[in-house]
Amino acid sequence: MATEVIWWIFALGIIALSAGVVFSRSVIHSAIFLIGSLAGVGVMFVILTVEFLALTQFLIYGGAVTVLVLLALMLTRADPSGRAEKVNGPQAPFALLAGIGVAAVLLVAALSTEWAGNTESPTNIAIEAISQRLFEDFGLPFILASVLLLVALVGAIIVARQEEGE
Amino acid sequence: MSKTLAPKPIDQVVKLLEQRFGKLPVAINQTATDANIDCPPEHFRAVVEELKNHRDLAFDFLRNIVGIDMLEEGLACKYQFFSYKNRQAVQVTVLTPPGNPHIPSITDLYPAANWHEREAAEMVGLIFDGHPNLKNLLLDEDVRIHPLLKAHPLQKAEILQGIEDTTPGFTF
Amino acid sequence: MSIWPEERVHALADDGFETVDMTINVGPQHPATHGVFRMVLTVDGEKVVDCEPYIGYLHRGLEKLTENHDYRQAMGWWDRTDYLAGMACEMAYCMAVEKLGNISVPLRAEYIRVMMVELSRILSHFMFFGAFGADVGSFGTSFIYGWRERERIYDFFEEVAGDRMFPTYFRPGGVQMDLPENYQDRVRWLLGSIRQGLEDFDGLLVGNEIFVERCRGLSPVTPEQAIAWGLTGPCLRATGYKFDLRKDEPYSVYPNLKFDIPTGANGDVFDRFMVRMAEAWQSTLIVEQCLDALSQMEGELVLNPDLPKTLRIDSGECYVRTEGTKGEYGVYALAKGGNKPYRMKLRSPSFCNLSALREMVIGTYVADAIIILGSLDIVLGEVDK
Amino acid sequence: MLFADPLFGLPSWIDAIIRIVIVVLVMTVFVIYSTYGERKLVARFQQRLGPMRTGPWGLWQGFADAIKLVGKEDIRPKNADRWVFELAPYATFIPVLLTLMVLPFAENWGVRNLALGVFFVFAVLGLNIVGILMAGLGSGNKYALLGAVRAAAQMISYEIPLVVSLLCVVMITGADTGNGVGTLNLNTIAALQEDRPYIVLQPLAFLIFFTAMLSELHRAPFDIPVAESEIVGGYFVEYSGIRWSMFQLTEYASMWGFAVFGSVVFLGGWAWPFGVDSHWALQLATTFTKALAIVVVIIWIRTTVPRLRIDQLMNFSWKVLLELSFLQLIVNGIILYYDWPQELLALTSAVGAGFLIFLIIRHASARSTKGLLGTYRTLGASSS
Repeated sequence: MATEVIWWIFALGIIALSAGVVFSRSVIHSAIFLIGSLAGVGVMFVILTVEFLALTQFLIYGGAVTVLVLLALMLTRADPSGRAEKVNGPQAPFALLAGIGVAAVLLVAALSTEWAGNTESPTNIAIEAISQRLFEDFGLPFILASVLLLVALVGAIIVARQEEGE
Repeated sequence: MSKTLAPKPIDQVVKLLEQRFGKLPVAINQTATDANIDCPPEHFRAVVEELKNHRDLAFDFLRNIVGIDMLEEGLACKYQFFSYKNRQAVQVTVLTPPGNPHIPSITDLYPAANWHEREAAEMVGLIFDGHPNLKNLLLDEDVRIHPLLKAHPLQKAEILQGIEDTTPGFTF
Repeated sequence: MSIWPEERVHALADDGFETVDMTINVGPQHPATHGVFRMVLTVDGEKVVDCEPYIGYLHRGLEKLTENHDYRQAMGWWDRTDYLAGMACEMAYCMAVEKLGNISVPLRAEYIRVMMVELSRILSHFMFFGAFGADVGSFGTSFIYGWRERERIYDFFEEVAGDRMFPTYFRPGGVQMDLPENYQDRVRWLLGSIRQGLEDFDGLLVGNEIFVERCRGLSPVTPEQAIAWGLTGPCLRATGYKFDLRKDEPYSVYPNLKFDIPTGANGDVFDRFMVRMAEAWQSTLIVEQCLDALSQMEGELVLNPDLPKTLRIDSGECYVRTEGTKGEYGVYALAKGGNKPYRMKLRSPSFCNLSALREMVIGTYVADAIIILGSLDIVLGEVDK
Repeated sequence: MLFADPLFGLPSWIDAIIRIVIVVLVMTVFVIYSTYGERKLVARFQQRLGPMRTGPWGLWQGFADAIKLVGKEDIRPKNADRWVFELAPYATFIPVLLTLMVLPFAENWGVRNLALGVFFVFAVLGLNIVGILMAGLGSGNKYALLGAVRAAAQMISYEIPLVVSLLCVVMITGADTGNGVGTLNLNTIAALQEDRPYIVLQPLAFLIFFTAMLSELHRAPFDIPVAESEIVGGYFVEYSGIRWSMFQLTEYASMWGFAVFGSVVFLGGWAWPFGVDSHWALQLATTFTKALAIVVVIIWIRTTVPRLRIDQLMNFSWKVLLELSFLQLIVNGIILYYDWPQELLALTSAVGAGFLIFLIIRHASARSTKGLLGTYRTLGASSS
């Protein structure tokens, strides 16, 4: 019961924060709302007792991605005072269309899938099991994905360096 | 580079200058410390270029610029030059006529002259033609007083000129 | 060598990104500006692309005040130019007045003067070491190290002249009064602690690889650039150019004293620091020789007794230059009769060194700009007159 | 999840709240006294006395400061972004508070004993940057903005060596637990060090951890985001009163948090040298002593070392620490895979640590800095 109440509180909170991302007039506020909403998703994972996923959510989305977003904002804006800036341009209707489309796809997918788990008594997956899966059962794809990311990283650096050199 | 040369006596410098500038309408004399060239503003550039570029003179270092209010004689400007190469010093005095305080700037020859000229300009009201940025340096940017003019009072309520509302400024 | 053009000297780094230049205002109230100095840095990320210095916040009208005061009265104002080494300024002022009025100075007074000036030089340099360490970021420890020796020298000054920072001890024609009784032991003890203090700085800062890494190779200046920009003193000598007015245009009793002129090699920030370290050490040697000389002439006069109550100088013009603590401290004096100078002008080394700041900081990092400013060792009392 | 027994048999969540309150209160007192202690210690390094007036030896100075700060006016700049500005101190403080929740101060003395303790600590610490960025962006001040950019760049860079150096230790726990599977549980990691702390096996990893920790804490010589002589305090330049003290609280709390964390992972925590069966008071004292030692070293470094420049800082992270930490990871992996003796681990890591120290010293001595003053110590030695 208590879990359910907390779940609902956080679910509504996430929706409110996501609305904040879309509707706030300042880019900075949007980014901060985004962090809040992603952290809320992390809390949802905690409620589902998948701590590893929750912590990964915090680390990757809360810590790294949004920080990069904020950093990029800081370096590229003319006005460092954080004043409101016009974010809605002529692309707004298309963005709305795309958003509705994505939401519809997700909804259809969510409703039509036969979910295997059980929210009444979620199973606690130990980190040992996850690592077993990741490094033994799916070891090769994992390494291939890592190599792909590394290549992308090095490529990005090379592209950036070349532009600087000229 | 690091050899220590003895400073040249003043009379030798005077002799040297007389050889170089004998033809120009300049007067060469000496002060208590240095040789001095009295030079009218229109020949000033030529004199300084000669001072900087001639091999025997080679005055590569501008020490100081002094702006002086000579009352009815006009505004004077004194330049102290020094030659690291030949270890000799010279002072160039330029006396501008009253009402026409224009002197050509030497910032292109001596970058060090920049701030000195700005200071002389704001303090006594000299105008250095060709200076890249003749704004006030020590005084407020919008103040148009020349405090080192003899006519400027020392102990009175000063009205800062050039500011729109003429409220009294600081009282000393 | 550009001559302060209005347009940008360095084109903005075109790295393909649409980044925005930001202007940062440093000062007049800022821990790094050592007083009330302001500079506006235009930065691209962390790189400085432009720098506009603003001075004059401490302008007290020194020259106007001097024109309106008696020769002896005005000396107090000159103390307050380089307020870290008041005696060195008094020396230049008194020499200018003596030159104008043809006043002779007793030999004992000359030795006392030189000793005091060299102690002032040590004072000023210790302040530089401490403040520079703080600029580089050593959290005040270097500051306190510098303060320890300064306090001891100041205590001695207080005993000699009655004041610490603005002693007004010199007079045209000598010094105000003789030294206190135990000055020989006192100063010799002082010299010992000064040398210990220099060793401490050598260990704390020069022995630290981060300090060296920050300062080496930063804003190297060639002798030609230094001369063109008007750099004098330790900043010039750091470039490797051996020029010191005490040796090259000797005045007072400096020809009788033996000392070396330390020079650097690259003219970078580290050399400026090291030149000052070595210079402070050489100053202790000069003070020692002065003490030896003074012990030979105990009881002699220290003030020219033939001077009238009011100094009146009919006419004369001179430009007296001394090796101040920061560079060439020059005094231009013009007398036209009466008991006041007609015009006196200070050629302050800090002012001229600071005018080269813009050329030095462009292209460096923000943190380096602070260090370069610190390495010029400016005193705002002297810059703003 | 492993839970220690709830206090007095209370429900789990009431027990958690009680523990949190205790940790927060104790931490506040610790922070107040560590500001006092830092001032005293720094004063001694600088041949001063430090605070002496408030109470005997100035012992109440910390409380006096705290009261003064609480009573100060809370200033918000006119062009600050109101909510961002006001929430930023809390956004920095909460992650640090969360890290304190998993630290074992003695056996099972902590708020929670998570199976993913190590991972939890650095996942949550990553969120710390958000608060700093909020402060920098919301203040409407360029110094603050510059400080925040520097902080973000620095913390992102140093997080990688930090994490990798911790992973080196986590790998070794796999050999110690017996079943070949390592553990991320801080309590277990401490208990595994009953015989020898992991610093013996991994001195290089500890060096890397310590350096990266200094950087994450913005302590000298990595205090670039708050550099007083350049950007006068960086991201918290516009804060005053209680909000400023929140930042101070965060700084010192995270310093203690990191110190306890480091002592648990590397110095044996509560288990070494008195064993896992020692009395809880002894265990607490052991942890405290080790953490205190780390804190004192941090302050010691702060008083003596100048600040690095931002590019030197980045170079050091990406070109030295990162390589060395990955090298350590690979070497550990090889040794553990072939089940070679643990002395080999200690040996290779010690060689690495020696190499790191050698790198730094050679860098300094190659430039012959000590020569110049020596030349001018006597008369005529340099006359040409």
